[in-house]
Amino acid sequence: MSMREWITHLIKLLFPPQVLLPDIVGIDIGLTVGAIAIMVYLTVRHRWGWLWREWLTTVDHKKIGIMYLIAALVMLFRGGVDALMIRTQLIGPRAHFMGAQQYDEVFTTHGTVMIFFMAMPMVFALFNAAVPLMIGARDVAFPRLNAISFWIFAFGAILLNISFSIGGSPSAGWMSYPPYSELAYNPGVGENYFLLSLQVAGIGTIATGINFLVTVLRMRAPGMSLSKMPIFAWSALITSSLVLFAFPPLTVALGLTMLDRLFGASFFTVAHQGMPMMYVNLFWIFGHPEVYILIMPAFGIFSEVVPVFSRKALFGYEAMVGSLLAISFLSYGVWVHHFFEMGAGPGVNVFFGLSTMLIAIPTGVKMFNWLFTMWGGRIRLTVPMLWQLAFIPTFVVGGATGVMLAAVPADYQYHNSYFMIAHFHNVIVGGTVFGVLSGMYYWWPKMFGWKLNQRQATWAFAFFVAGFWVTFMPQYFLGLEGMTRRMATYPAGLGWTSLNWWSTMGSYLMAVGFLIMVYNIIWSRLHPDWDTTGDPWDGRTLEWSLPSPAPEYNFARIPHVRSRDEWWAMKREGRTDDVKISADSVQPIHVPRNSAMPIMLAAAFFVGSIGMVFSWFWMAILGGLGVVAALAYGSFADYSELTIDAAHVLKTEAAMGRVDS
Amino acid sequence: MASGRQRLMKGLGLAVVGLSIAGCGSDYVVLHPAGPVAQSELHLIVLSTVIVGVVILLVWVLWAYVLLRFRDIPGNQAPYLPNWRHHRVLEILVFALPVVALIAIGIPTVRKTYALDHVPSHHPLVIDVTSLDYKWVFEYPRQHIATVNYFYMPVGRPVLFQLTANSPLTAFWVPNLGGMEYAMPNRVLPLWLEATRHGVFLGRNSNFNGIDFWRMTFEAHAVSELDFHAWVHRIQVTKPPMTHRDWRRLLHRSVTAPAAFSGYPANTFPERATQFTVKGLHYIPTREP
Amino acid sequence: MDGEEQIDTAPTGHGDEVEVGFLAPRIHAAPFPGMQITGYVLSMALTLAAFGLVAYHWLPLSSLVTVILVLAFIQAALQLGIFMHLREARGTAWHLPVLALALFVGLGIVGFSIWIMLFKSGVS
Amino acid sequence: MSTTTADRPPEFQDMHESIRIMGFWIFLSTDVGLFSSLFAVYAVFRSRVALGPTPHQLFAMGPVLTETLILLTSSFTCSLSLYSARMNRLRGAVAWLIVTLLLGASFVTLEIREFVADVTAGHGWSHSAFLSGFFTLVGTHGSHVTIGIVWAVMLALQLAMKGLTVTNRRKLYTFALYWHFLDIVWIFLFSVVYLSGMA
Repeated sequence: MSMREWITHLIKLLFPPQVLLPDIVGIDIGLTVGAIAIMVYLTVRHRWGWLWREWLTTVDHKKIGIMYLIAALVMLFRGGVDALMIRTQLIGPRAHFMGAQQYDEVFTTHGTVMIFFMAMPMVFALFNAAVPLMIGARDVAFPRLNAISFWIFAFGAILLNISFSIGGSPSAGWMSYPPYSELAYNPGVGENYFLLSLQVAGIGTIATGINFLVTVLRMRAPGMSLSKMPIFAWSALITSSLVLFAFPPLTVALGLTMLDRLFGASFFTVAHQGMPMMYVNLFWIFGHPEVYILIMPAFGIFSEVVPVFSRKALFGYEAMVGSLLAISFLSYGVWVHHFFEMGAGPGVNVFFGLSTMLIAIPTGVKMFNWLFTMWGGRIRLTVPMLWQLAFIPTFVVGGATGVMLAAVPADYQYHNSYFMIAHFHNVIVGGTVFGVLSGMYYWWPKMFGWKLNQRQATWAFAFFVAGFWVTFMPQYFLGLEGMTRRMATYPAGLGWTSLNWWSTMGSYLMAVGFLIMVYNIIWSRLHPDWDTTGDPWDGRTLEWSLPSPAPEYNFARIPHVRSRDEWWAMKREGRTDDVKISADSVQPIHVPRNSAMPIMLAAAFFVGSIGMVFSWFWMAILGGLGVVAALAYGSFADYSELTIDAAHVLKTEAAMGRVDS
Repeated sequence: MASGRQRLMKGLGLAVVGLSIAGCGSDYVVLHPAGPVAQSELHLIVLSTVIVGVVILLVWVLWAYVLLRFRDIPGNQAPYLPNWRHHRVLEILVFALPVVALIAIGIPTVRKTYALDHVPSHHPLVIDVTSLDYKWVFEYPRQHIATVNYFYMPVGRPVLFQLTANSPLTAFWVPNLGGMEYAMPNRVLPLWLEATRHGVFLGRNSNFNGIDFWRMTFEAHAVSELDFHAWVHRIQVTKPPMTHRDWRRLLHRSVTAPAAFSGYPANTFPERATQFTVKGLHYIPTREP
Repeated sequence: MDGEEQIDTAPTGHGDEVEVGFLAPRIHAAPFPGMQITGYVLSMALTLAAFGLVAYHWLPLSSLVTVILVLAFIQAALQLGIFMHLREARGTAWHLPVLALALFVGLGIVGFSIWIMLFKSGVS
Repeated sequence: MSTTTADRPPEFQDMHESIRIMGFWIFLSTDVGLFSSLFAVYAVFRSRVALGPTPHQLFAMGPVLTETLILLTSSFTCSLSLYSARMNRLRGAVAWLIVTLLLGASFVTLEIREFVADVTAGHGWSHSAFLSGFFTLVGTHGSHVTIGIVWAVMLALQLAMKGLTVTNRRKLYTFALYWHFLDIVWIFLFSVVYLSGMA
């Protein structure tokens, strides 16, 4: 028996076929026990009040960022377990680790969770953690709306995640193409969960988009013109503008499907001349900008990380900004490349194929500009930089295969095959995930005040990246062998066996990497390496001029920005005392008050959504009334701001040694 | 740890070698075209792979060079240019490089897309294809025979497939013969393919449509013109015609074995969108005889 | 307005920098709502004109839809300019480029969707 | 920072309130995306009438013209409300706001009556893709107007309770933006759906 067969055999022994019932019961028991354990802990330690005051009602962007990060990591775990289940199922031909129905549910939640509830919140976590500090602002433009966004997202995520234990999981794929997602083919509540959770989370996302667009445009410190803004702030601005116009078509596509399912409309049904392709069209009007919503922040992060760890100014700042703008503009006009096979005709296909290829130009410019930024620098192999260094050779493959997919007649052979699966995992994992992890390690000291152990983090990195290559590179070849996505299993004799086996092994390596990452976080929390300087990386932008973590008002004195990498310039020109305040000039600072309204509003959305999922319309109406009540309360309540008096500010700043004597 | 890493590297190396050897195997259906459509598509695949391969290689080499030369280690003699942020020629070059690559890929893309939109024959063999839940029905309107999950086509003669579905969206794909197209309810879409060599080619639905999606395959038999006519004749003589009862059985959600019929009811292939109705889980054409 | 002083020294100073070009804010103040009345009369006239065109078949069908759409866009511009004080802002009128983008994307969604859904595949 | 406060309309004098107005403009631009998508659906589905009525058979011009004129008038009264506020006339502002919301309510009432008549005539939205698209597009606008009415009621209450405060001026301004925006959407509905359908 070869090693490969032996491992496959072992997996089959460990996971006998059709273990559907025990695993759901197990998860339910786990959830219940976990929830009880947390509640007991909070009660014993008298932490309920602390949790409510410090976290659940907070409107502080830094804390909201941390909550987004925790949610994203939990969802990464969930989506990752789904991925492992998928890969285990495909380890060999006819390996019945689970039934086809459960397999369909698992790949549906894998896609949905990873895109909407892992990648998006991870991006928003970093926006919240870094953008206001970078642009020298006391908070985002609409702090309470920011909290509303978070809680609506969180309850949307909960809604999707309870589906598999209450009522049934969605199983129509993360795109949920009708008519398969319609009632006739897909009875039960699983699909309703999908529609409602994305709809609710989408509302939160649009609000975040508005918030950060206005924040970046209106809340910058004096002197920071657009051309002096850090690239990450630019990417936040552009990502937000993509969110604004990408999410409404999704809202419509999901909403119309919901009307079909719950109220008997005929948009995408087979009968009454419904037109399923219109859903596909609307979905990808959203879907394509969405992938740029995910990748732009990664581009922004790398544009911060590379100069810092190369000790060198960013090469071609104007070209970097211009290419971000060009990519976002082009991304609105390429969506048909997701369905060249619908017979829209050569004119449409050629137009959208060529517009897709055009995106490679600004993206190529960015790749080379990062390399030229490193050229003539002094590259430090810290963990954020390692992720960036892994990103470049990985992402260039993903981008290049993207160009190959845009060549229309070639796409007729790639579409829906594992070639395409490999491509988009190549860009989303190799681009977005590498990017947000780089950003997470980069801003971690700023968010928490302590650093993550570099040695452990490097091991996590090594396993994850090696696993990534072993997982996804074979999938390109599987596509050329004719294997299509979403196959619950496959027969022997098609030549797919060994590549699938390698791909599965790679996914296990990635899982090991993730476990080390979690261990790294817990270990580093127990053995904290405090960041006392506030500037652990010798940074360039304003957030590193603050102590770690930043005080709740961020800046005691708003800096007056003179150059592009202001903090770097301050350090070089010996102006670092500019960030200190003098005892006589301290002024009271107004910060927004905590509010219970956001979490209540989101809870009302949640109740209403449950009502819609199960067609309990009394409950849906109740939830709707709750939403109106929360909004009315928010409108009538007098939200005078909280004033932090000058003495307190002075004390806080003095404790951090930031007062000029 | 070191030995573990060595083993990992060895495994990786083996994987790469294995892949390149397997690359020549006939399992790579996309790389082994049996007809002009797949041939044309393969040509574009190879062309684009080579072009983007050059770009990938360039980036990899530059990346490795930068990484080796400009490390922050004591005694590094490489120049340190902390304020080097612009270089006109370089910036034009990195802009021009993708432009050239894209022109090289874009022009054949446009030409092939238009070329593949025309059947190179006035008298193609017409096959009406209906995808039902987990099975494919092929109807030959001129020969008036129908088959399930397999069909015969003559070598050297273009075949025009008219695709529709009386089920969720599916996609028709025979990798050896050429690219796929959706089969969707409420719409009939044309796709032409041609076989230039004999053989049995595996086709499948590539678009997820339910739990037995992965079993929704069919076989395309490419035979000589003579054999094709003999086959048609055999079906016409030996097989019973498809009854409405047979059709209704096909409409059930199920996987069925290949079958053939010497005729089929007139309204099973819906030419107009209004002919689709849905009643529960079963679909029936409105115009019952 | 108790916070007047704090607000002017507030940390959001950048937004106050008036930038040149079409993003510079414009403010109109008038002692009599003349603009509003003009806007109302014009919008009524445009609506009735469009209605008349359809009800009395004053134009051939081919150009009718175009004319109606042009009238609709004129009226939308009126609403924006007169009733919605489009160019009022504090500092740079950042909402203008966003609205322009919205218009661009909106027209793209409608126009492209119609084009795509024609199913012009030519094989036959 | 050179502009003096006197140059600005009252809604913009407070920095935070001016930021909120901008945020509301951005929100409206996302609504442009929402309605564009619905218009796209309607445009594509227009001819897909199945066995149901065509646009020509379905639409009655009289009530639609009345609805349009009512909504245009409400847009005018809404602008007068904002004008009064700027002239520091609290009573005028509240009175015109109430007129606006009454006109809005009569618009919604007429629309509901039209819908009810269609449905009782057997033209419910499940009969064709066209009908689904029509009811959803017009209904989405109608529900926006309904939300606007609820908002106007709350706003009138707040104006009556607290007068023309900095916050209330901004709220009135954003409400006016919302209301006029719905008017613009209706103009396109009227042209694209009704007038083109009748032609």
